[in-house]
Amino acid sequence: MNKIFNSFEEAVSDIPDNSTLMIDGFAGPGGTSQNLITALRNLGSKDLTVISNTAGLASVIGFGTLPGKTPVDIGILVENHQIKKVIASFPVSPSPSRPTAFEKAYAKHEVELELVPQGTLAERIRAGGAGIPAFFTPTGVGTTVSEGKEIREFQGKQYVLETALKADYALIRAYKSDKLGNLIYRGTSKNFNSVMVTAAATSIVEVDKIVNIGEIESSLIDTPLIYVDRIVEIKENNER
Amino acid sequence: MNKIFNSFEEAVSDIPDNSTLMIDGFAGPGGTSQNLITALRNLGSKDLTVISNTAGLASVIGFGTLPGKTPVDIGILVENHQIKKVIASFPVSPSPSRPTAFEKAYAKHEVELELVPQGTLAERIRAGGAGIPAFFTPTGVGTTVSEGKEIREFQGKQYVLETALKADYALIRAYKSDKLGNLIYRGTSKNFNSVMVTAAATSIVEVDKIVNIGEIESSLIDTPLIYVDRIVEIKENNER
Amino acid sequence: MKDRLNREIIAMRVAKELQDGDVVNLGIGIPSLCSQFVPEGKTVIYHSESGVLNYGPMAEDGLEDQDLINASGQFLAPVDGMSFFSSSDAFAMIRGGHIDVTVLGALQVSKFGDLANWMIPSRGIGNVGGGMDLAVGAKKVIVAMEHNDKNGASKIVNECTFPLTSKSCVSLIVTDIAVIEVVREGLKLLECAPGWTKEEIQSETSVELIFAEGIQEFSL
Amino acid sequence: MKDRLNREIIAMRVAKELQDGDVVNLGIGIPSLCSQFVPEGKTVIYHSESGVLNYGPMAEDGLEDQDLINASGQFLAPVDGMSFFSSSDAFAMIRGGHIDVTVLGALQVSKFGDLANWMIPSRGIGNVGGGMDLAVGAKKVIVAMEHNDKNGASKIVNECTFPLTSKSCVSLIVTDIAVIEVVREGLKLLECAPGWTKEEIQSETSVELIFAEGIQEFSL
Repeated sequence: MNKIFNSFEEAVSDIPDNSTLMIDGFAGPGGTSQNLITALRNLGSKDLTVISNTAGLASVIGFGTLPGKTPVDIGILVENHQIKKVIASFPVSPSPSRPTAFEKAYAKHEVELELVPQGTLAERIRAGGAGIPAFFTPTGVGTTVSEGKEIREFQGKQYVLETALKADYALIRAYKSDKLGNLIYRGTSKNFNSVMVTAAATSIVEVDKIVNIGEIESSLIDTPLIYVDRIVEIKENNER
Repeated sequence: MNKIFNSFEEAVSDIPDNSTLMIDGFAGPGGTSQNLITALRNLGSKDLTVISNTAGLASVIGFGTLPGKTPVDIGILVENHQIKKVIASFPVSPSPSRPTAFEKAYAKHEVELELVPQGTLAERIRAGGAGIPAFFTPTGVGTTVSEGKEIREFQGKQYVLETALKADYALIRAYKSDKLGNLIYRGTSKNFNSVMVTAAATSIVEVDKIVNIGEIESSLIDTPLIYVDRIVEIKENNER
Repeated sequence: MKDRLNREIIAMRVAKELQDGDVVNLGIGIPSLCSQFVPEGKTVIYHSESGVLNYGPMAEDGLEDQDLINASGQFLAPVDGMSFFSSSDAFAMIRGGHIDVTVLGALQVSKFGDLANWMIPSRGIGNVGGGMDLAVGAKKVIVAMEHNDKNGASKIVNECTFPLTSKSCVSLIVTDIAVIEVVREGLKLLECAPGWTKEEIQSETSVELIFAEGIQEFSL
Repeated sequence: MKDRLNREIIAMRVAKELQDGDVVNLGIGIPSLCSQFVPEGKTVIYHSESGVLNYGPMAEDGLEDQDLINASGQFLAPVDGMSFFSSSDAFAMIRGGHIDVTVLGALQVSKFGDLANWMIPSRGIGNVGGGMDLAVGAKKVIVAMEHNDKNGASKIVNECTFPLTSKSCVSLIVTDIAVIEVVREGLKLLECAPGWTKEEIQSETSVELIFAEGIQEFSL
């Protein structure tokens, strides 16, 4: 039952080629599991499918990045040719003059893209964790993202059928974990992390601090322990 | 923008006949808006449809009731002939010798029942609040609760299509509210309250205490203020 | 008539099935007793559809809190590391496959593992509650029940005549006289209560049982 | 060439549409400027799909917190009464109809109120982000944009040629020369920028406009 790992490398060491991963942080470094991503880059697993809001933005345009900081995001996995496909809502740079690593690889047909509206992406992941295989949503009806999908009318309005997303692994960033794996997030870094953690067969979480059971009050717990498989504490000095 | 009402009577005073209401508390008095239910009984609105986990259980079998207490639940609305239909998962008493008011009315064909599995009920209400008109769920396939509904296979398993539930009003019980309507619940009294509050056109909330803005820390807020329309403080002495 | 095991012994036998680290949801009745009998050294995480995870013992008299109940309406004691959540999240856990084992009572179990546990047809109305979600969502469904109803009829049947909770969901049936596994070929008798022979159990059971090799006495 | 209003004035005009108590989501670009211009006495509640509600000003230099950002990646100051939530909850709010107004940028708006704002076809790839959800989910969609693109072409078109964000979703278009309402019959010119006549605005617009009675100068 011990979930605590001593290193990021050890925590990701069994991720095989062809895995599907959920990795997020909305777009900025705040909620991004930067250390686990680096460990996965060092491990080198190939042909990964990554489900993520962006395809690596902060490392290029500094989205949500504190002055003077250089963030790590899934861009390093693209650069290292580990990614086969990205499922994302925001895959390219808003600034065409500063393209993301993903965009450049996409232009060379080295990576595939499934473009999903952000709310549909979040809901598909939630559905994956909640045992809902498919749901209807109004988002994307009449646009390219609903092409080839079932459209149905409910009470005079049209909706598109979208299916659940699940992953083999989720690489999650939380603020604190107790030794059982109960998590809290900090501010807007909850974002996709608290949804993805529910939808992966194995959830690996990096946290600022691992604390004793009871040090996170019950009413504060954001993610109950059943969703967490592996926890690694970030040893480096942390400014929070 | 003032959401604070001085009395329960005033807070429910515009609920017309034929309204659909969400009222819950799982089954016990902890999370049940007992004062708002009493005010609605005094108001006397008729032909109500009530969406609730039970059809009034605590008042008959003392479910979740502290020793010496007499809880109020939607049983008093049934007894007062205000309810036309109940949508619930647990409508009858587990003890046939102590039937609920609803059960007796049902036997006399005075009320209708739509029986829904508890998880499907919670998910239908969440869907109502989240703009999802329908979703597939595995629960109830091959049973009477899926009769007449669309069944579809996803990856070799069968699922039934269920539709969203919405209400005109929700009568909610929370622990504290700030003056803007940011809510926290206490322990297991979160249950259906925190879902129903999202799915009603007008959500009316009774709380132990209304506090100043900032007295509920941001990280503690369970229900953001946009879901809350009316707040009433319970003046009576409260043992918590 | 032969002695039958009491409810506590049935619960004790079920508890033996729970593994270290399992996330477990216990139904009302005999199932709710299982938590008392989990062996030392095994940590079991309890989930309740009232919206609580990792709860421990019941509250002591005088310390009951109406905001801290399980799905049977019993008062729980506050313990470190427990967490609370909404009903939609509670059932996302169940339906999403995050519960390892559920132990449920039953009115009937069929030879296919079909479960009927929510309505006696003569009453004409019943409580589905969270049973249908648990039966389809938990990775393993164990039924804990008396082998026969109060009229002596077998609750293990070829085909359920009561309204179904879920089809083909039950893995193991623990009764007051037998432990029976649901396998592809049908129902396999694994263990007999002390003093009972497999033939005697068969005579109380309306489904033709498969006799496992080396049928044992109840192991606790 | 005639003077056009700057981005701040466009934002100021949009801000006038916001009502006391409105829950508002502001898109990237001109829309994000609106919050500076909400009149005194009106309380507007801001929502961001980064998972925050009821935020206030940006963080001061040196007080930035990477766990407190809006959907543009800007740092927010902590304020009392703000709350945080997951992306699925953020979009449940949007899709569920709990956002009163969204202000979005646009590449094209059609006479039917169709919106195209996520991809320039020549780039071959684009960001849908949360725009499609906002366009279908918010009760009112206001577009804030320049009237013409950098080549002078009208961004108000009979039929969008760029990939759509959502059909028939826009209620009001505020540009650097005009305020135009989307009505059943088409696009109705309500206000002209100072110094512009309705005919001059028509000449910059590829859709035939309906001239409202009593067209006014921009009211701020």
